[in-house]
Amino acid sequence: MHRTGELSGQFQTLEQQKESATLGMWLFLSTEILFFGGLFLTYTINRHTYADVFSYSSRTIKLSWGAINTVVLIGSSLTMAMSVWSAEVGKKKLVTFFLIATLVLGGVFLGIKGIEYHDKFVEHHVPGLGFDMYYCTKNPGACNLRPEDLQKERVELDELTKKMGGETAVNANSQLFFSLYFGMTGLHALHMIIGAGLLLWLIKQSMAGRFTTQYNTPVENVGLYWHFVDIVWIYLFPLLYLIDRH
Amino acid sequence: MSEHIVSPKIYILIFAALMILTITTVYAATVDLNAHFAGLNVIVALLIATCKAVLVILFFMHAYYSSKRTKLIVFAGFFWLAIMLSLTLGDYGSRSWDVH
Amino acid sequence: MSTTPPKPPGYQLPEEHYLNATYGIRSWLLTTDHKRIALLYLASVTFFFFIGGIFATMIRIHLLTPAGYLVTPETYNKLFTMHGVAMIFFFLIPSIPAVLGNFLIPLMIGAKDVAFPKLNLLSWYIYITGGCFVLYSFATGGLDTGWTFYTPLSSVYSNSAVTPAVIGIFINGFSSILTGLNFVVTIHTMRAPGMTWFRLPLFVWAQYSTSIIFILGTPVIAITLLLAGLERMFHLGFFNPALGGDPILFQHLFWFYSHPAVYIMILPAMGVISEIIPTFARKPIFGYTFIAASSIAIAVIGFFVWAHHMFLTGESTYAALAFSLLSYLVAIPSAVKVFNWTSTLYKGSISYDTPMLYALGFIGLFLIGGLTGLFLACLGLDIHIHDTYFVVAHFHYIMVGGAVMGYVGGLHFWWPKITGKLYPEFLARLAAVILFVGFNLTFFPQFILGYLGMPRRYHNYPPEFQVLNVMSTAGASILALGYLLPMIYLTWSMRYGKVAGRNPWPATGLEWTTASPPLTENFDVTPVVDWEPYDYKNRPDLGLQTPTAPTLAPAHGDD
Amino acid sequence: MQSQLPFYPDQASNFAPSVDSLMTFLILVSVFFSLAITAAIVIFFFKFHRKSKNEIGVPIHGDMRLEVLWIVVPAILSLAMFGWGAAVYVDFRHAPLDTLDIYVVGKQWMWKVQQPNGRREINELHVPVGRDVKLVLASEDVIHDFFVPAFRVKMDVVPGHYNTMWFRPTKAGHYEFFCSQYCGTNHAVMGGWVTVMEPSEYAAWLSGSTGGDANPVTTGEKLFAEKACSTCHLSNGTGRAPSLNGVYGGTVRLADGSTVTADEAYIRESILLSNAKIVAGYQPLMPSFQGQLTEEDIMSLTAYIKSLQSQPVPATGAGVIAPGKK
Ligand code: HEA
Ligand code: HEA
Ligand code: HEC
Ligand code: CUA
Ligand SMILES: [Cu+2]
Repeated sequence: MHRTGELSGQFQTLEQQKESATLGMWLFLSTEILFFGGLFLTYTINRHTYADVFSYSSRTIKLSWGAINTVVLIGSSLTMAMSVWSAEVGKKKLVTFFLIATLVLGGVFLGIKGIEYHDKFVEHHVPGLGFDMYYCTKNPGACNLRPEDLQKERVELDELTKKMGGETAVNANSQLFFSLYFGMTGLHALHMIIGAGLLLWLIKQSMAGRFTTQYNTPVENVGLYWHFVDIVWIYLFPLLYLIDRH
Repeated sequence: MSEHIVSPKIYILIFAALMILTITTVYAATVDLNAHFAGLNVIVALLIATCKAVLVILFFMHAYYSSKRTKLIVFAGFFWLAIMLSLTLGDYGSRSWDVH
Repeated sequence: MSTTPPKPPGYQLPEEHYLNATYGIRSWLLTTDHKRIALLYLASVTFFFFIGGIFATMIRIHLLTPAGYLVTPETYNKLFTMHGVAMIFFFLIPSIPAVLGNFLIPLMIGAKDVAFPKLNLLSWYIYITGGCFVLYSFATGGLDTGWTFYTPLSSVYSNSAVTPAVIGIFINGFSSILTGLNFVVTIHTMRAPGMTWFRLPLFVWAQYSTSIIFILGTPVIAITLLLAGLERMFHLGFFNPALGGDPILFQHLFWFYSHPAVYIMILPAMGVISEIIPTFARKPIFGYTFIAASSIAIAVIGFFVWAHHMFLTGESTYAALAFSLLSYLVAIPSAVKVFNWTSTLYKGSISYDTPMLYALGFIGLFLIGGLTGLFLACLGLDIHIHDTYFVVAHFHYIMVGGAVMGYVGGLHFWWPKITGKLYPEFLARLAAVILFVGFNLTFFPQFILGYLGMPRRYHNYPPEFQVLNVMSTAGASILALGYLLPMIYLTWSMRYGKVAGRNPWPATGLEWTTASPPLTENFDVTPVVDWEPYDYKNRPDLGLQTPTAPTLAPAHGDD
Repeated sequence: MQSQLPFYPDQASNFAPSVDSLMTFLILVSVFFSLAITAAIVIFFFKFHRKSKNEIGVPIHGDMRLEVLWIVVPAILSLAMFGWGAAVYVDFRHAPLDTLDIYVVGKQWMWKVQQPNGRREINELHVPVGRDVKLVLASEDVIHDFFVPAFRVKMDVVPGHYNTMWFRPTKAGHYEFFCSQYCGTNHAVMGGWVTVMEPSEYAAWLSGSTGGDANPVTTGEKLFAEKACSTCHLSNGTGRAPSLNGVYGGTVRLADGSTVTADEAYIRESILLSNAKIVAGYQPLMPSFQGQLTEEDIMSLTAYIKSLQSQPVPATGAGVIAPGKK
């Protein structure tokens, strides 16, 4: 296909330039796999060692938010893919529309994540900030838990405490879970924020009508990145939210 | 690189599949599969996640239509991850095995 | 036959070249020219080598007497830690890739620049930022964890400035990743017409393999040190057993990168040697495909052996067996290289030029370093020699005797290309010999010390080890002199050296067909390659005699 | 402390000769390759030295047969090194059953040693000649490493985890041991001396001053009652928990179908992380004792559980004297 756009000095042809950009993006994503990989390994081993505490801690996160966010994020992947398609077939208006849709969905995701973080903050489940798994059961008024949830938490927590031989052990090990939870979702959120920045940049160019059938590599590459971030979440969701819901 | 334009139909189909898989995984988590086979819950959850990831990579990211080189890079990324996970977990898993 | 018409060796500098194209500090700090970026790196890695070298000198002086007479134990621990960190992360890992690789890859494949010049400059800035954090850590309290940062010592017990150091290394990792990414893309997409994969210089193959490790290994150390840093800052417990974490997991993650990283350090040096030897033997390299393939093999298999650093941590016996066997497997491609280099000398036309001295010295020292790697990979022996001076000797033989010799040899080899000037040949040969002698005197006694049982990272030691330690210190002072010389005469030659001309050796690579120093755009016209690598016979443009001896038939099966 | 062979330290344990012969083998292989390659380089260097300024070499591109040769020969030698080394290592990692067990705790920057009868030492270790000795290693803070060059043995001492190492001293004498894993400021002075004694002397030494030093087994027994272990673990096996008699050293079948060897590390894990490995046929009822026991408590409990064998470990030096078999 014939391409247009600005040719940087080091390249001979636009095809070469596009090929390089795409190859570079894929290589970058392979780096990212290993970057998250270290966290996944740490998670796996600790989850195996502290299975009970991890599944209890996991149940204190709200499944509904996680599930909604999964839908939102996959939805944003769809709109991202659609904007790539729009660029490829030269529908300039649609490109902008889908890019904005993606950005909005990304924003919703981050917003929900914010709510979840806030809940955890209120419940004193944030490592390093007065971490205490027993905070809610001891200060029922302080957490916005439904009474039946609180009751359930009490029962489960008591059982766990007995099993673990004391509150210290429960706190130490669930702090590990939440360190990993915040580490993994935090790093993921950071990637989303960077992605949102890239989207803004694309939207600006797209509004200026820069993306055509011959020139759309930036949309494509940001798309690759965005889908990758989606994949990370696809694994985070079952690992962090779905450990032991039965 | 030959370019292949993936039609919106396929995207929507994939999206639908992803949604179904999401619902399945949430549902599967609420069923006690471990009773049948230790660890089955995790295995199912990860299998579903992997299906989803594969769909995203192949279609949303066009890997299915891309050059061998691109496929190789994707493969390499996951292969290296597999090296890291499997050899490390192999150490942990075989600690209590007896020698002789 | 070359496309550049044979010119009479023009022994004058070109009117305009990359060094004098523009002037001023901004033209350097904002440059996107890969050659200038290479020089930025040259200056910065030399700086870190200097820092690391000063620490090394203090270590050796301190160890002159059993009680240690220079510094307190705390300071001694900081010295070897900062020595290791500066040398590994900020000198040796970036040295050949970022200096010679940056300078040469585009020239060798006939490109105008790397694929992403701005990213290339960004890599350097990231490196500098990381370096600043580490220097800040050195200056404010130092670092006393060992370069391996084992937890929980580093994350809980150490009182030194661990956090900035960890952040610095974390940041620096992205410099490696971006450099590796840039190289892979450049090698894939920017080759000149006719430059097929099997016409690539072996240096490029080596850089390609190194880049694989950069891309797939570095992110793991980044995340690992990030976790250790978070653990320290927020009292989390990933690797701290007191909070339920697992220190062995840290070691797995650390070595998953850091073992492959040793191949980041040696592969590029091997690439340099593969260029120097055919040039100064004036014949094609023996077994091109085998050398190229062994680089890739080392890069890949190198990822399967990391836990040979952990044989005695309590890792499972089965894992130890597997990792030991795999470590032997990775030794074989290295052996293949050594044998091929040696065979290249057979029926060559060998000269004594300085780069060749370094190359031959490299083979000998790498051989000893590599063979002693086999001792360490041997499970039964490692029980005794793990964490003794035997290990210290092993890795200095490979890293100083191998990688640094390769780097210095490469600097000499391409110095005429980089600066357009020749260095004083006699002084250079003298320095090479001094380095070789000083090196062996410094590090050979450490093998014996290790076997006798002297543990590493000791600020004092039982008196019976003194003789060997004194020998080592004596060697180190000769070694320091050996490094001082090139620093002086190379700097001197930039101004006063004889003009080199395009191809002083002469060598066969594309980089030698352009002016010395090259133009900003590298080549006046895009070169077209129609010769095989290291082919002296069919290169009349080099002005050498055609062989009188009957040519042997090309090898069975090889290329 | 002077050795006969200049480059070999004293040989004072069963492992020393094996490690030294292994060393000799590797040195021979290395010397062979070093000499062969150096000789080739030197000969080629002079023989094929450039005769005239413009001379070029003979273009030889390679030789498949040679390539195969120098892949196969090193591969075979590698396998030999691996196999031999593996044999020594497996032997080292797998302690014989009937050992004299000594508990060693490392902490910044000292070693605390407890003999089977409870006698304590600091930075000293007394062992009898000819007896298989097993050290159970624990750390209170960072990673250390117990290294006795004359025995050619070392093992990391990792917090949160038991490692064991064993050896059989073969020569009476006084040998230095070191901490060989960097552990902070005074790493270099965290060492001491191993005294290898004739069995009778050792027995005398052991019984010499038991005054005040509680026997780990009796301490463990007391803890077993105090921590209410005994309420579940009844010795006749009728309780909610398995009887611990004879557990140590045997093979335990777990609920997920796998089996483990009940060594010190397993016992430790059962106490601290009781739910990680569930014994087949039992419910995961046992509470975790994480964070409630000191390293020394755990060691005493372990010692006590180990003593619940058909023949209890002698509390005095009496039964210790029997020269080790194997
Ligand atoms: C550039 C750096 C570099 C390189 C290339 C290597 C290469 C090798 N290393 Fe080394 N190593 C280090 C740097 C390096 N190492 C460092 C820094 C440490 C210490 C880290 C720390 O703890 O601080 C270390 C530690 C180390 C250990 C851990 C020791 C311990 O702590 O107990 C081991 C164990 O297996 C090991 C093995 C090897 C092996 C088998 C190779 C092989 O790749 C070598 C292959 C080469 C050859 C074998 C030579 C050529 C062979 C022939 C010509 C023919 C003969 C061949 C055969 C018979 C097979 N190394
Ligand atoms: C690339 C890596 C590299 C390089 C090049 C070196 C170079 C040297 N190293 Fe280093 N070393 C390591 C990597 C390296 N080292 C690592 C990773 C460790 C382990 C750290 C740890 O345990 O955590 C280590 C540990 C280490 C120890 C062990 C410390 C211990 O365990 O207690 C010793 C002891 O002798 C030592 C010595 C030397 C010496 C004498 C040199 C010499 O080659 C240096 C010579 C260079 C110079 C001297 C500078 C240049 C010279 C001049 C500019 C001339 C003017 C200067 C003077 C006159 C002073 N090193
Ligand atoms: C509430 C009951 C209970 C208490 C109290 C208890 N245990 Fe247990 N213990 C069990 C049960 C049930 C098992 C078997 C299931 C399992 O492996 O967790 C077990 C298993 C073990 C095992 C593994 C035994 C084997 O056959 O492999 C050891 C060792 C052990 N306990 C030691 C102790 C010690 C030491 C204490 C006290 C500090 C203790 N237990 C306190 C119930 C208990
Ligand atoms: Cu304890 Cu080193
Ligand atoms: Cu290694």
